[in-house]
Amino acid sequence: MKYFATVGDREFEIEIVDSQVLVDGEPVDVDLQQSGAPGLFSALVNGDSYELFVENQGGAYAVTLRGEQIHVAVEDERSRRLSAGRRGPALPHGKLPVRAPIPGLVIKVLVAEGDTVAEDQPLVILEAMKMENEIRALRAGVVRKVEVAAGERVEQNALLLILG
Amino acid sequence: MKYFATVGDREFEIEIVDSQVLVDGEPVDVDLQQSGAPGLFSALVNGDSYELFVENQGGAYAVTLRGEQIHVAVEDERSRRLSAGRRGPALPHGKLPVRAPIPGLVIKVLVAEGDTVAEDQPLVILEAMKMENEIRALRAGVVRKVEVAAGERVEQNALLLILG
Amino acid sequence: MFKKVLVANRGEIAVRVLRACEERGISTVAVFSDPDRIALHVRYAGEAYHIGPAPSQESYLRIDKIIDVARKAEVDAIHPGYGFLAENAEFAAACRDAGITFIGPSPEAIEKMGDKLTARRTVAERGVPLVPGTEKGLSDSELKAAALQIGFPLMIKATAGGGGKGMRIVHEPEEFSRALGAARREAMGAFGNDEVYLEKFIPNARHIEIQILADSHGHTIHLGERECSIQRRHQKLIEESPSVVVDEALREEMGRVAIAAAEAVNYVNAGTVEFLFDSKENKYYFLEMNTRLQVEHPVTEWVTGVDIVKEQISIAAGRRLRYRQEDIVPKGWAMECRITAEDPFNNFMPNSGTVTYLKEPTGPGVRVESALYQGYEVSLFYDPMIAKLIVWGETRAEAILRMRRALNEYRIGGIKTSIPFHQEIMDSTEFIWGTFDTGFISRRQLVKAKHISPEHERIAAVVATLVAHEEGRRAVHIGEREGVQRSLWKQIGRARAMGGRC
Amino acid sequence: MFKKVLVANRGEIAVRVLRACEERGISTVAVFSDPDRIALHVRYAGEAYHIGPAPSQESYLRIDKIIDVARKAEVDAIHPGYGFLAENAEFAAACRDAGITFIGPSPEAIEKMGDKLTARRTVAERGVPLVPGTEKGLSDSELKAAALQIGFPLMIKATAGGGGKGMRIVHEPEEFSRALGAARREAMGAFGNDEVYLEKFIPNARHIEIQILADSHGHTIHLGERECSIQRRHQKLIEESPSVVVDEALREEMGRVAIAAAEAVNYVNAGTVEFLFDSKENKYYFLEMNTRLQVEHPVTEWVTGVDIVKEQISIAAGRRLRYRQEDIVPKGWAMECRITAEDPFNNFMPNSGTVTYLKEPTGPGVRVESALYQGYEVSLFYDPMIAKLIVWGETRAEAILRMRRALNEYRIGGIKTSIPFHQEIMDSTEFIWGTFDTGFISRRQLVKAKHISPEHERIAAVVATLVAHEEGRRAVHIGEREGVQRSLWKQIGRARAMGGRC
Repeated sequence: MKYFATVGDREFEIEIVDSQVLVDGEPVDVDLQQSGAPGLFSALVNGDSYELFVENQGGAYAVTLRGEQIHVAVEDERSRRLSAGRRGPALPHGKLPVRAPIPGLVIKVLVAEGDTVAEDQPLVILEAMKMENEIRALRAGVVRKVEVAAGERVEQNALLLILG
Repeated sequence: MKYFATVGDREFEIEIVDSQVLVDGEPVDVDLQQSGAPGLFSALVNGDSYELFVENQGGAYAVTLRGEQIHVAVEDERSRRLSAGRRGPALPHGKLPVRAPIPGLVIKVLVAEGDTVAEDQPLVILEAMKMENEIRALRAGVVRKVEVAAGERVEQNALLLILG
Repeated sequence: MFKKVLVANRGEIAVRVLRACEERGISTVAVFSDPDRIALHVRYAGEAYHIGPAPSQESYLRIDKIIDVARKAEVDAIHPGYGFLAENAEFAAACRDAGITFIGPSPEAIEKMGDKLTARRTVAERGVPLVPGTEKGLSDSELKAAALQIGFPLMIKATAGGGGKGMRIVHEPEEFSRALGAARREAMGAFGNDEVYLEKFIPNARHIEIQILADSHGHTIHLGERECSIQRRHQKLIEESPSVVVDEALREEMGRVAIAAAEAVNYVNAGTVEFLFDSKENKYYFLEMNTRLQVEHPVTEWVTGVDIVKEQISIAAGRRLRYRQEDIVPKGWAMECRITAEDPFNNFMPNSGTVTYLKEPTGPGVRVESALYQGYEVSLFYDPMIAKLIVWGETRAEAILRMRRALNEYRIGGIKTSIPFHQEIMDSTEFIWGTFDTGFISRRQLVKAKHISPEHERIAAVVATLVAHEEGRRAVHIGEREGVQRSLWKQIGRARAMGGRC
Repeated sequence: MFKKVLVANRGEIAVRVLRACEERGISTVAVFSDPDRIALHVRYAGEAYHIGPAPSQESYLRIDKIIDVARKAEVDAIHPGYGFLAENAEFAAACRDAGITFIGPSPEAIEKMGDKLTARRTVAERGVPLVPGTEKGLSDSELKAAALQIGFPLMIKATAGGGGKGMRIVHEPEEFSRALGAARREAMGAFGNDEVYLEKFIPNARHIEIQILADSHGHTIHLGERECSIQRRHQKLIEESPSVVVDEALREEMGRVAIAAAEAVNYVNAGTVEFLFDSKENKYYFLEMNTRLQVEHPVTEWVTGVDIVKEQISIAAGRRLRYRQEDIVPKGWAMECRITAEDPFNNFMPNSGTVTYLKEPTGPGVRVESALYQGYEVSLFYDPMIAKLIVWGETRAEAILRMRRALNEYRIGGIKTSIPFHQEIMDSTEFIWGTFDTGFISRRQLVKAKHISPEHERIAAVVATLVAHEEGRRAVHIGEREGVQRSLWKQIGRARAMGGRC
């Protein structure tokens, strides 16, 4: 089976056939073993040893190894073909809902509908447990809709606004 | 529901009715909570706090609290009535298979069929990993059958002999 | 000695105090709020009692409920830990009234040191150097005159303030009037009180504090300094003892000054005198005195060999200090990282969740103070600090290398923590050289920019794909689920890996 | 300094050495047998290579395979840990031949100290006191004459012996001839060699050993003593440093003697000189020298502050010792319990199984050296020692109290361990008073007889019944299984427990 794994702006084509792993066409010796706890793995790759922590964060995997956290989006060939038929790679285009990571009080909404925002630009200031937290844009885009106003209390995961 | 819990030679009659626990007819305040791991519990009993480790060892429970390990056999009313119909309390009477706790080599069988043995009396000497281990009688009884002989290799859990 | 002690706290510090009691053969009582029913401090204690719902105001800050439990459980003494009621004079007084020993200083000492301006005045009489500044309650024109005397840069601070609100740094005399007006308005808005005072601003200052111990027989000693300059938004993140900028002579001098500050309020208990340290001028100024155990006490414990919590208990029981000043000979270097449930990749956003996997570092020179366990639920009701990692080394270099090693070993699954942030600090040359100050963190780039090796990206991609592949298969053959435990990809590349290089 | 080191071992000691390498910035290579594929030492190392099936003879003892991996992975040095190939002169020589540094002494030193009689003769020349005894190879009549000279009680020991076989204690001259015959027959049966020698038997002897460090520049120092008298079947179970029977003067003297013993074989590396200590006569006798790292090295590390493994690496790299003898000033008291996968309630039967839950103790003064993890499978192929628990206290009393506390906190689910045994020892007055000797364990009652409080029996009965009740319900309503996670009995007695006392 063929997969496409995306890390930042790098893409790897990974094929798994029986007991063989090919990365961009090259065979890789990899021995991956679960290590006694869910999400914890031991990998031997050409003799190099890694302990990895893998968490499925819905759509992408957060992989922690040797103190580094790396986000990997994995798509298989079939869903790649389907999404290509629509509008090119599935990520990071399309609508992006911005949600409250913690329950709190909206102190200020820093953007308005129609604003163009850059990656990492603050969008909303949320007060939680006496601390002010900036909710920032995960990527550049246009503010399609603002769902909250200053003074409003929001639950965890409440929709704050939609980037398009 | 009514249960009989046996610890050594003490027996407790324990009744669980809705949200009430009665021990020998007396109500006990007990708040028992699983604590994040299978078998690990937190109990508050009239304000006293205990962390307990409970392992079902098939028939009896091994309960570890504050450094003590206590074996509890639990029987419900129904099975008590059934076993009473046969021959009194199920434990520790009846046939008792003595098994090899580890794989090894039988060095010596110290008893013969028909022998009467006392509790804790050595029955078989088993060599494993270069150490000689005495397999002792869990309780007094008569040796009904001897299944192994000196010089024999046995697997873990292999039947060594039967006490009756 | 006490027979039974109640610990009026939660989290790692409650466990720390319970351990000290157990090691002294003292029975223990814990209190807990709703979400803390299976917390480690509850399971650790001999007795545990519920005191209310999650919000601290309705549980861990409820003096009446805690005194009530203490009475019913018939304890001799209460240890407050840090935070919550630890510096609450009313609580100390309530203990006294109930005939229960408060393991801490007198209500009077707490009060005197609790009010910053009173504290300044009190210690100044003993010759403790203060940051040049004004009293409170001055008019605008009086403040202006004082500002010229103090010199610039200076700080305008709200008397009722805290957390940086109503605070202004003024660099030039021309800016002063406008900044004063703004600070007064902000203070009025935030605290309903527009009173302000002035303080000289010391750029590139370091935070150095002295640990003291004082018994009820008039003996006070110090246990040397701690360096706590690695802070973010006035929250300490990394602490160490000793400090690279304090030599033997300065330690002796600052120690003497700290003892004088404590004696100014007839202090009894463990306490910490905090100083602002101007490393350019090699001058130190009294900041405040914390009349309680500090979060960072373990670094001092490790270099001095003194168990500060046991000593607190001893002192409260009326015993004499077991040490004279000359017995305190620090050895080696200790360092602490505060592990918080915050996402360093996302502006330190506090996060909640359940700890799905936990493996704490151990081995030589490593100590963990933690309230975590597998299944622990991080609650947003309480402080995001969930654990402390402390290491000791013969030298500062060894301590840093050991901290890196221990951080690498730390596995906390299910929640985001500050561990990657600490790893970055341990790798930074500024930290390694020891040339930092309290502005260190705010000047640094976002952790996001961290360089990830291309080889690690490739490995992560392969592993994530293998996991996705297996998850896909499991979704199809649900019946196989039980059997796939730990040898998921035993075949894949196994023969090759073994045959390959050896 | 080395760039890459291979650790030719498994378990806790492999992890210990890997940590030391990581803290020195040295890359690491692990080797593993089939069952150790996901062992901690494999996951911890930078590289890991398979060297064979479970039996040590086919993996961890295969010199050829290990040298092969070392060559392919291009390591500069090999650390052997303890056990396996650590005292194998052939292995040390094979490393030398392959141009790889063996982190240990020379093959010659290993050989000289490996043969007990050669070792005795070599150190005796340097004035090291020996247990009075004979050479090997004497005739019956020569032995009889020697026996009368040595005096009774004495021991007859097989030259080829080990593990107590062919060993006889003789109390009276009249018994001698008969015992000699029996010992010779037993030795012939067990080893095919009936050669025996005599040694004075010292009743109530203690086992005291001196840790030494020797560099390749001719400097040898000692790090004080360890007391290892708590043994079962000649296996050490509990070790401490210092020893209650060694004072400053005796430490100095035994240290000097140990250094002389090491210098007798031009020793380079960490090493341990073991003595039999007759506390009645206050005399010590050379037993043997271990030419490697000891299991119990951490207790010495903690009281002296010296990282012995890092020092071994340094010495092997040709560096000078960083310490002079006068720099070694022991502080406080350290103690170690060896945690084994043996059932103390069942005659220390070794047991296998999977670790279902693990929570190691931590907090002040606690160090754990362990290869355990949740999911670890205890294999009967290897030594049953699975972890070491080490504590430090200001005094011996504090160390014991802390050890009790730490043992109480230790949770290992799924397998039986020696923890309850250690708890009993820590509670025994003989141990607390320090009046024990190497016969301590064999004289003790079975752990089985331990008193269990009636109240705890009642609580265990209630909890087991509630668990059985819930299991019964689950067996019926299988569909509910997912939801019953942690609040199984939230209702039962909850309202009462809360309303009851507070």
